[in-house]
Amino acid sequence: MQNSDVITHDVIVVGAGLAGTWAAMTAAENGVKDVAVLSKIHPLRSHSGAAQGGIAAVLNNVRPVAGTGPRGPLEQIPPGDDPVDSFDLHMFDTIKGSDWLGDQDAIEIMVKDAPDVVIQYEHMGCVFSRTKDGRINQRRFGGHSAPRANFSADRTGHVLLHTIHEQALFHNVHFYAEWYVMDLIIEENIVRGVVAINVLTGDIKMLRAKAVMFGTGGYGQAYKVTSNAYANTGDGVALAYNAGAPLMDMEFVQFHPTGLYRHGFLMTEACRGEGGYLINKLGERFMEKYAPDKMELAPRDLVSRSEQIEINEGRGVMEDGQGIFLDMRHLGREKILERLPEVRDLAIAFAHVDPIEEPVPIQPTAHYSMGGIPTTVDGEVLANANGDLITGFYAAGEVSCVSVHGANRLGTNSLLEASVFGRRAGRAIAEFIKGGAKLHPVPGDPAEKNRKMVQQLFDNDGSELVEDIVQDLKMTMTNKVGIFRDEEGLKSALDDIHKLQERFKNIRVMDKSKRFNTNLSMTLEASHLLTFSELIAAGALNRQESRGAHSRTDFPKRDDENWLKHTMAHKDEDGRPKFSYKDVTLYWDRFPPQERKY
Amino acid sequence: MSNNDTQRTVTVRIQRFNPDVDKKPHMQDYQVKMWPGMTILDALHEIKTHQDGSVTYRRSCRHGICGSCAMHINGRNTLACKTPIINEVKKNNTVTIGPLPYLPVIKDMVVDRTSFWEQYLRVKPWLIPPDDIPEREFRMSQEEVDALHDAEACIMCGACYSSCAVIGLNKKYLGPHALLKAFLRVLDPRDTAPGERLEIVSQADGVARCHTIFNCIDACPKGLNPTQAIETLRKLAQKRQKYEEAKAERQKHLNEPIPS
Amino acid sequence: MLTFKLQRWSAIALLVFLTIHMIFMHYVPPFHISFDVVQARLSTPTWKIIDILFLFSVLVHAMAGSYQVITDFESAFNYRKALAWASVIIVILAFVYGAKTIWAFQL
Amino acid sequence: MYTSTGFISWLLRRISGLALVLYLFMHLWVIGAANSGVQVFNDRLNAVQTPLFKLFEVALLAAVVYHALDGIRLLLIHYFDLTEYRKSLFWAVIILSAIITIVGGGAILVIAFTGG
Repeated sequence: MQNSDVITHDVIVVGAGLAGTWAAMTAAENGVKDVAVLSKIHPLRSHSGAAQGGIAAVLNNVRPVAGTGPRGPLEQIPPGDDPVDSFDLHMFDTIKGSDWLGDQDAIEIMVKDAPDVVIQYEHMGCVFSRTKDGRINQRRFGGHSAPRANFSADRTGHVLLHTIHEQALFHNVHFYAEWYVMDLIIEENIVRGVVAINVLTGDIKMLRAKAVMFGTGGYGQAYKVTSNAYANTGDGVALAYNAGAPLMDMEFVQFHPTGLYRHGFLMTEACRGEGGYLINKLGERFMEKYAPDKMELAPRDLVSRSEQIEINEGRGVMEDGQGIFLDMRHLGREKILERLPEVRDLAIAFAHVDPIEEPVPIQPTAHYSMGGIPTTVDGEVLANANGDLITGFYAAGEVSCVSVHGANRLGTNSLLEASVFGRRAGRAIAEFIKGGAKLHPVPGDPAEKNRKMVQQLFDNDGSELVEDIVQDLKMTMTNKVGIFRDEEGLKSALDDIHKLQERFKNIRVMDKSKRFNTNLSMTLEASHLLTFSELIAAGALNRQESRGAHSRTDFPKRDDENWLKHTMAHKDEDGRPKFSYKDVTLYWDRFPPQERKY
Repeated sequence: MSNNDTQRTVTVRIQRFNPDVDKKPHMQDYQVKMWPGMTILDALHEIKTHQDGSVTYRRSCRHGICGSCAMHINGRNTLACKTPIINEVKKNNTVTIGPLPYLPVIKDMVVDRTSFWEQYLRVKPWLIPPDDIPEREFRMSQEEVDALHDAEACIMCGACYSSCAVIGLNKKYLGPHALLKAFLRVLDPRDTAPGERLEIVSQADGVARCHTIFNCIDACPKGLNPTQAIETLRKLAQKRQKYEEAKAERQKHLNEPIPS
Repeated sequence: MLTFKLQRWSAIALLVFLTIHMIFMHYVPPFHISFDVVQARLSTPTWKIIDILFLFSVLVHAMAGSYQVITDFESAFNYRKALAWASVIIVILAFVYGAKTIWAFQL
Repeated sequence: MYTSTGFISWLLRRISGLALVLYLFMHLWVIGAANSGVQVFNDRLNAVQTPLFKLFEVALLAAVVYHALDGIRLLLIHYFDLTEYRKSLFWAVIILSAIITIVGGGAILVIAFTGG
């Protein structure tokens, strides 16, 4: 191995969204001098910035005006008055939202860390919307039984991301912007480093580190209609899986009820939190049928399913009947301009509809990946269902599965999870490094191996275009592994995916240049999509029940007896997934499983 | 707009340049079949994935919040993902796309933003809070928050920076994006270093170098107004001491409720 | 920022002085200007003060403006200290020359 | 190149400004003849008061008026936060400059050719 090809750091963080940047910043803050962050796009382009509605935390700044019901106006809580919200309530909402698949110890930690994290954001300069007396303002959100979404208009993720990035710069974290990680090196359950390509020059280098942390985000790009960025191709899960780490609960993919019709861009849940209605072709507020109590503010899986039923039964809107109307006109111009300005811009730019004057066409859109790399509550990656660890390997945020979201995530809990567990991972990494962590040797020459792999891709003069394979995969995933699933569809989906994996061997990379070759990175991303999509479909086929976002028409009931457990997928010697199962941590006395009704 | 009209084939004229092979940039035409609602970014994606994989540009979120895909479209800077192609092909059924002006080109539409980020770092974008950190949040009024709107909503896409004629001449100038960031911190009631920041922006390459050309306002895809922020900083820089005193006074009450 | 301030204040002064100058020199008879005409006007101290101030503000404005135009170029920007001193010297020299000229009309 | 009303106004401002700087030093030199005595002054001044120079004077007036009005525009924008009105203010400056130049320049020419 040539020495100039190797870069060494104490800590390497992959991904510069909230989780990764929090971990890097916290590690640096806690005395680790040499922290580097690799990101395939500039850190401020990370998809955390696209989150809109808010970040959940029990701050007790706001309460519903007495006697106005669950959708009435909110007011600030006067000093000295009793709080309306509590940790137990936040825990219960999250557990119920997760359909009891969330690990309750992790949920408790997240909920209790939440106020501290939000206050730390505020102290670091985050610009939150305010109550009359100057506290952080809060709004309602789906599945939450108290107003606890702390927000900054409808660009909460954006301001959080910029704030934490600034702090990381302040703490001298080193950023490698536009470095694409293409391999993770784990040997004997000890992490050794990563191989990355400097997109600008095309050079492939080995980066060694005592600790590697993944905060690479989700895998929503596997679906046709998605709110996710082009970048959200699940690189992190695929790399970890290929390197021998297990993946947990991959079959749980959240569909957001309000993606902009055809485009899939997110129309934040805050549209409904602020009081927006969902309307079908007949002009009915159809949520009356499905969640008479919470109506539009039921959890996302339930609302998405309800929309899909309306669409499937012919009550959808637009030419092809695939849409639903989101009606915000009654909120009034002033509230829309103050609270939902970005959403309004999106609707005008892409649907040519001004929400102040017309209802906005929307449809369910792939949104969040509940599954991912299994970790402890300190971000340490598990090696198996027994709880053994992979030394030096950490993960947090959407790429990980702690699991706090279980079978379905509640809105505003994602920014919270990324922040809380990113910070905890940062602290754990700092302790790990200060506790005398060593740089372990790298066997062989992984950089050279990857160079050869790239050269092979370039030399492979096949007939398949990457995009055609990706589009076919997206169709399969949307139609057969989407909101509703059944055995027949899932089997055929697995079949499709295997065929696509074969077709991928016959691809042709059009751009063979070294400099800024995004064609190459798109090809590698496509291979990642094919890797983890198989796990989603296979995991969904195995799980013979309906729970949260996983809805089997052939097994419509939740089955706690057989399926109150996490799916763990390992890569077998022959490259196929092998499944084992892990128990869910439950506080039986406090939050025993019950029927989930809204 | 008839269905036929939105589904016609249009010409996308792209400025191509790979410094490793090309001596100078050249234009290349591609034919793309439109679909209703297609954006410039969708058209580029179609070209890259089906016609010519070497066409290179940055992109990520697809809906105007990440700031990756700022480029020069039909003579103005904007985000490719937020621009419907139908609005741009009125002349000769053609849309012309190039990289952001005034910046070194890495490849096709990908520009080198090094100077952009250096200037961003120069204004020390992070908050410098008071020593006395309360247990709960600092108190700020909604009016104080609203005053920061433009600076806080900025996505750092660089459209303003590369539309600025001064930047075209002189990369030492801080530029609208960095000044907007400085404005955010100077105006933020929680920041304790307004004097230091005003000192930075008062240097020869700071607010005085702005010649009120307004290209930044015209270029901003988020509809923000960096010129106004620069004008405000100019005024504050001229009465720095008074402003510092006012801010210190305000900071005595950061832990108290905003009086109604 | 100093250049900026100088330019702004001299601009405001110029708006006043230049208007006066233009009206009196071009739109008030006699229209043909000769030594006598100028001397007649400059015999009052008010006019002398106005013209001296006018001269000063116009020089400051001109040199501050030129300095800005030149230092907008990055190559010149790196020599801005030298250019600033050059501007100051030009202002002083031109001012002395101009003031001497105004004085000459007393003879 | 990024053209806009702001860019045009900036370009015109710079060109007129530099022209005025040149004129200023020429002007100083002409008037400076007073240092060399009455006769020199009157000769030099007569030379620049021929009809040809009157035409230059109209151009000078245009430059001064545009430069001044554009400056007033910037002052207004600075002190009264009028960035939103930048385009209408630009056109106002152009139109007003044209009117003043035509009226004032016309007067100069009328005076010059009727002998005042």
